[in-house]
Amino acid sequence: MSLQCLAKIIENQEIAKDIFQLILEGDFVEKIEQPGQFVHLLIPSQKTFLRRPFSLASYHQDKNQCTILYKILGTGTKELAQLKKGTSISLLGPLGNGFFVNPLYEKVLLIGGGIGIPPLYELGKEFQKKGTEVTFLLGYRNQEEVFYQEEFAKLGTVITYTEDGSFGHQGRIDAAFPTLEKDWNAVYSCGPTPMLKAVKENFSNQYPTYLSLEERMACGFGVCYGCVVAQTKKKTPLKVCQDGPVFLATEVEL
Amino acid sequence: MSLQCLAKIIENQEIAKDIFQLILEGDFVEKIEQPGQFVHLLIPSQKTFLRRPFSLASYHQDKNQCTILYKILGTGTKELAQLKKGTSISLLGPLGNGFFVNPLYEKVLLIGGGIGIPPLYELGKEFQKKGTEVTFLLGYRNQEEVFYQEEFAKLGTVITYTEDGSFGHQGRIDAAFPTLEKDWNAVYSCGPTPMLKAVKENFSNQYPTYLSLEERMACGFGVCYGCVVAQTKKKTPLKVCQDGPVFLATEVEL
Amino acid sequence: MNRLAVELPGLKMKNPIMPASGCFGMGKEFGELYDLNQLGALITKAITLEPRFGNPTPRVAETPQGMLNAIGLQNKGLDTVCAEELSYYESFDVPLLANIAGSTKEEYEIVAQILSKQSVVSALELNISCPNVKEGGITFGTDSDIVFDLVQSVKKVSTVPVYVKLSPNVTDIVEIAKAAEAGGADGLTLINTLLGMRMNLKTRKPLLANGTGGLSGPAVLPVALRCVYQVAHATSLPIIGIGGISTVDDVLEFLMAGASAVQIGTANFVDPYVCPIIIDQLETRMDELNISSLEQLTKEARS
Amino acid sequence: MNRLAVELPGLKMKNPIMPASGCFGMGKEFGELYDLNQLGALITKAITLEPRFGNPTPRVAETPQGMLNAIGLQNKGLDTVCAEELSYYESFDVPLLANIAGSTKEEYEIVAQILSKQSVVSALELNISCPNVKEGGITFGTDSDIVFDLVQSVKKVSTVPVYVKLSPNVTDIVEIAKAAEAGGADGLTLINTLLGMRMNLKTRKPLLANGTGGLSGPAVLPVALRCVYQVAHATSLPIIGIGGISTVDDVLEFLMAGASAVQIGTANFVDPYVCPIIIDQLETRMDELNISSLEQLTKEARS
Ligand SMILES: Cc1cc2nc3c(=O)[nH]c(=O)nc-3n(C[C@H](O)[C@H](O)[C@H](O)COP(=O)(O)OP(=O)(O)OC[C@H]3O[C@@H](n4cnc5c(N)ncnc54)[C@H](O)[C@@H]3O)c2cc1C
Ligand SMILES: Cc1cc2nc3c(=O)[nH]c(=O)nc-3n(C[C@H](O)[C@H](O)[C@H](O)COP(=O)(O)OP(=O)(O)OC[C@H]3O[C@@H](n4cnc5c(N)ncnc54)[C@H](O)[C@@H]3O)c2cc1C
Ligand SMILES: Cc1cc2nc3c(=O)[nH]c(=O)nc-3n(C[C@H](O)[C@H](O)[C@H](O)COP(=O)(O)O)c2cc1C
Ligand SMILES: Cc1cc2nc3c(=O)[nH]c(=O)nc-3n(C[C@H](O)[C@H](O)[C@H](O)COP(=O)(O)O)c2cc1C
Ligand code: FES
Ligand code: FES
Repeated sequence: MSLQCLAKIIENQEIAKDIFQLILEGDFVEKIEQPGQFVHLLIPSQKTFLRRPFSLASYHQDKNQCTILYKILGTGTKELAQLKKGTSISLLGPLGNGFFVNPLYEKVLLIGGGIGIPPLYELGKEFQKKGTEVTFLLGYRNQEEVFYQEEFAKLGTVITYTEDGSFGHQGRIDAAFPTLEKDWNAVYSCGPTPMLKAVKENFSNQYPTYLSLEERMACGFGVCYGCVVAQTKKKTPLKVCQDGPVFLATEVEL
Repeated sequence: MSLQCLAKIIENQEIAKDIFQLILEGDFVEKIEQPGQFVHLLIPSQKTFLRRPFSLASYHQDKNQCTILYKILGTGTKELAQLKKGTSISLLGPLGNGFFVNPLYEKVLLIGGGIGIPPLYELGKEFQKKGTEVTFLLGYRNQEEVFYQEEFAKLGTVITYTEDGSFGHQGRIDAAFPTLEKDWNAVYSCGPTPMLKAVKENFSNQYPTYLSLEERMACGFGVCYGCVVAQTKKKTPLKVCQDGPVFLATEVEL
Repeated sequence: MNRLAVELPGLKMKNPIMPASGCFGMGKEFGELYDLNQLGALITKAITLEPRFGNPTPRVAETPQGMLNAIGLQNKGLDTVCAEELSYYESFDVPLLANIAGSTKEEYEIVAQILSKQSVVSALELNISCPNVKEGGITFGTDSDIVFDLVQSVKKVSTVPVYVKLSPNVTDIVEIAKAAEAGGADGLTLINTLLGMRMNLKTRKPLLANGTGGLSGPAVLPVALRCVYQVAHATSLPIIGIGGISTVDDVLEFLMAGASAVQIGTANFVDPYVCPIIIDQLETRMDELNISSLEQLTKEARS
Repeated sequence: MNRLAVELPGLKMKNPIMPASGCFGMGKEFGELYDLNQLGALITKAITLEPRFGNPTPRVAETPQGMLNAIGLQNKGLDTVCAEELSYYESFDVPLLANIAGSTKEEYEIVAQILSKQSVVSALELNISCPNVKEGGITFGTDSDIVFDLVQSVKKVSTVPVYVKLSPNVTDIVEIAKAAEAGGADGLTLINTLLGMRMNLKTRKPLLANGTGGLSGPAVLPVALRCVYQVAHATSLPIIGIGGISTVDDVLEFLMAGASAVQIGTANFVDPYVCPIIIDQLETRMDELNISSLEQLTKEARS
């Protein structure tokens, strides 16, 4: 089966300020193996050239559909937001290695920041299916950018921070760390690099800690060597798109 | 009023093999002054960059609409043919100096070849309105590419040639020259350069002969100096987009 | 205070946007589309001593996000330009850069001397980088000794500031820039076009009658930015950045790379209103990016 | 007779299409997408004597119809490549070009000597044009004396044909090509990337961690075609054309400019199937354009 296909846009709607929910349909959905994998979209615009990577926020293999949540940040996402329902878009994927959902785990902590939050949704769903108790620690810039609160609430405990305090607790996510329980089987995180650094520092010597990294990508499938991250104590770098995007925190240098 | 606008596509349909009729609507139509003027279209595609020039085949100033007939020749015209009715396209124009419709003329000859034929349609209409007797000498490659025969027939006498003889007379247009009447007030022509050369040679020392020229264009309004043609006995070239595209045959060197 | 204003030798500009030589004709066509007083400065098409016909057609070709041109310096020649064309610019309260070219040093000198005496001319721009003429043009711009000598000679006869427009078709643009600086240039314009070609699939020959042509448009933007950055960090001359600009963000990238002002060329063919549109958008975009003033931005970039 | 077949020194290709070094990894990822036996030839990512980490990230950036990269020759080093990676290519019945780089002449010599002894290697491609490393790389490729000396030295120790991959970042590519020819090169690959830059509007610094990067993709196609055309008319070496190819028409333009075969790089990132797709389209397009054979097309172009 080809890694490349045309995916049909079922929905493409703003759900919070500059944050869109994109539902795509296609046979590629069958091939998704783990939450945390991503797809590489070719946005049909004169203003872009390379593909753009987006994590899967959720997928329904019975319906051949998956959901992506994206934020308008630059040219490509701005153009993506213009695409109408019913049109098709070239998709490469699913790509990368996602989160391993260990069925033995009883209690896990999922930490997400900003537009790093989406992949934690499917991860939470998968853990819920296994009967694992899930706590979400989510950080947003402000109330306007808050999304998916109700959806997360259905999956477990949700602790929310906003930088300006306009929703939930006020502060950055690491303010919550001292207040959390201490009996996690594992910690999972996705978000901006400073946040991932804080997560690594705080949790990785106590719990298996998994981080989903972001890097600027060209190919998305391991052939351009554009998206590397240094390995702890090893000389060869790892490729975020192919070896990751999810890594054990102790394995990579941020 | 701006020279640039969004024109709405009212129709974009194949009318002969690879030949499309494009109807555009917009306020620019008001500003059209003469048959033989052209518009410069920005085709919204990743595969093109510059605008593409197309002659006006007809216009209806009461309806704010004009018609362009184009042939698929390369990337841009292929992409243009994809555009759906209802969408809008960036248009620069009307541009250039077209054919002067002298109301004193009683009998004129209009010679067109291939995709140079379209501007002669409006020219014929304008002459008909003035009561001038019009004869069209039209050359096509073959029957498949023949278009607008009925429309032309309503305006005057039509003599048609195809290169392979599959429609009308067989041969190139110049085969007809010796057979034509000799009492024209003026001759008008648009088509491939070899044809224009033959027209110039045969008619320009007997009748005022007007030629509409084609050149590869960048700007379309006289600022890049890309589309020039040499002037007879003068050193400064003329710009096809701004001084033309219609010139007196004796004025330019082909 | 005008946050958009920038001042360069001879060019007191209310904003950093001016058109590029050869992409703006002699101004008139654009003057019919919008008020040229909105622009930071105006510019002429290249002026040579004698009238030039230019190259045979096809002179232009399309490329991915760019175009090739081989106009070949078509212009009416110094005398006719002075007699017939310069007066048009007098109706605008905007500085004028006169772009000049030649086949010999002497030709540059004569043209520079006469043009710098015209009251409407605020500064000269030496085009030593045209890739489309057999003599002079780019050959002047690729040898640092010739650049030094030419600039020095032109400076001697010019009574207005002299900008030197450099070619990117060189192994080391910094070396050429330093030669121009040593020769006394008051500023640098970079870049002119990259040397390129397209083939005609039907004839199997080069598409342009001239064979090669100059590549411009968004495609060349990263090369132009690199040249500006390298030169901004190796000389202290003010730089007019040019090459592929078509958006307000492109303009800001050039200033962040060290340019003091910019020129916009090919983008005018796609959207003739691109210059006033960008000028209009500048302040809002500066606010979004916390940029207080454009002169300040350049200063930071070069510090 | 196979109308698509082309034969170059050491490379008997069933069609003129091969991937470009650095845009195809070490082949495996593409081998999972399609049968690599369809290709005219295979190629390795640059191999250096010692393992290289490459540059810090960001290493890639987008540009209009192009991209910048500053990978910096990341690879596992000669020994590991020979021990672990070359065997993969043995399963294909297609010639292999090994792309090699180094910081010193001696490094190039050792790598060339050892790689040319590997039975799977059909020919070497000397990368003397990488703009993204501090030592060696492009500095080797911009001075004709160094090129001559390096090529001569590598030729002495190589037992397979040697292609020299040239940089377009030079004043006169013909001079460099002639130096490679004089040094004994069996063929030329042109072009490597153009030196470019993008700025990050938020940090106001260069976007790539390395500052500058190499520009590739459709944007550079006209520059690449011009280089191929110039060199094809000034040397008699076979040329592998590269730079911005993404369609079957692009391939034909390169052959019409004088190339004998082509490499496809950046286009693989947009469409990983681009090589087999183009191979598939070649014959139909040749018919439409009345091209009897590709070798004939190149021959005509260079006569
Ligand atoms: C594995 C992975 C998963 C991602 N998942 C999501 C997601 O679920 N939702 C979401 O909104 N965003 C996600 N991103 C980030 C998203 O790819 C960028 O926001 C997007 O590419 C920006 O494109 P742009 O054209 O709008 O921005 P521009 O700045 O105009 O893009 C220019 C170039 O920079 C690259 N780029 C810019 N910002 C980033 C970034 N933060 N990370 C990587 N490349 C960048 C673009 O891909 C493009 O090549 C993910 C990134 C990666 C690597
Ligand atoms: C004043 C004028 C009026 C025209 N009127 C018509 C018309 O009514 N109907 C019609 O079908 N065609 C007309 N043409 C020709 C039409 O502009 C070209 O066929 C069209 O630009 C080809 O674009 P493309 O992208 O399909 O071809 P490509 O070959 O892919 O185009 C590449 C480039 O070459 C230019 N180009 C290619 N062929 C020509 C050509 N013959 N003339 C000018 N530029 C060319 C294109 O504009 C473009 O810049 C006219 C041309 C001019 C100058
Ligand atoms: C059609 C055309 C004509 C040009 N003529 C001149 C000229 O006369 N003098 C000059 O210095 N540069 C000339 N140039 C180069 C431009 O001024 C500019 O340096 C180049 O196009 C890059 O900028 P851009 O990408 O914004 O077009 C010309 C460019 C084009 C496209
Ligand atoms: C990500 C990337 C990595 C590259 N690595 C190499 C390399 O290792 N060796 C080399 O000779 N060229 C390398 N190149 C240059 C390409 O082989 C090619 O010369 C250039 O990209 C132009 O071709 P294109 O436009 O088809 O990509 C690299 C290019 C890219 C984009
Ligand atoms: S994006 Fe190309 S290797 Fe990861
Ligand atoms: S197309 Fe620019 S002057 Fe005619």
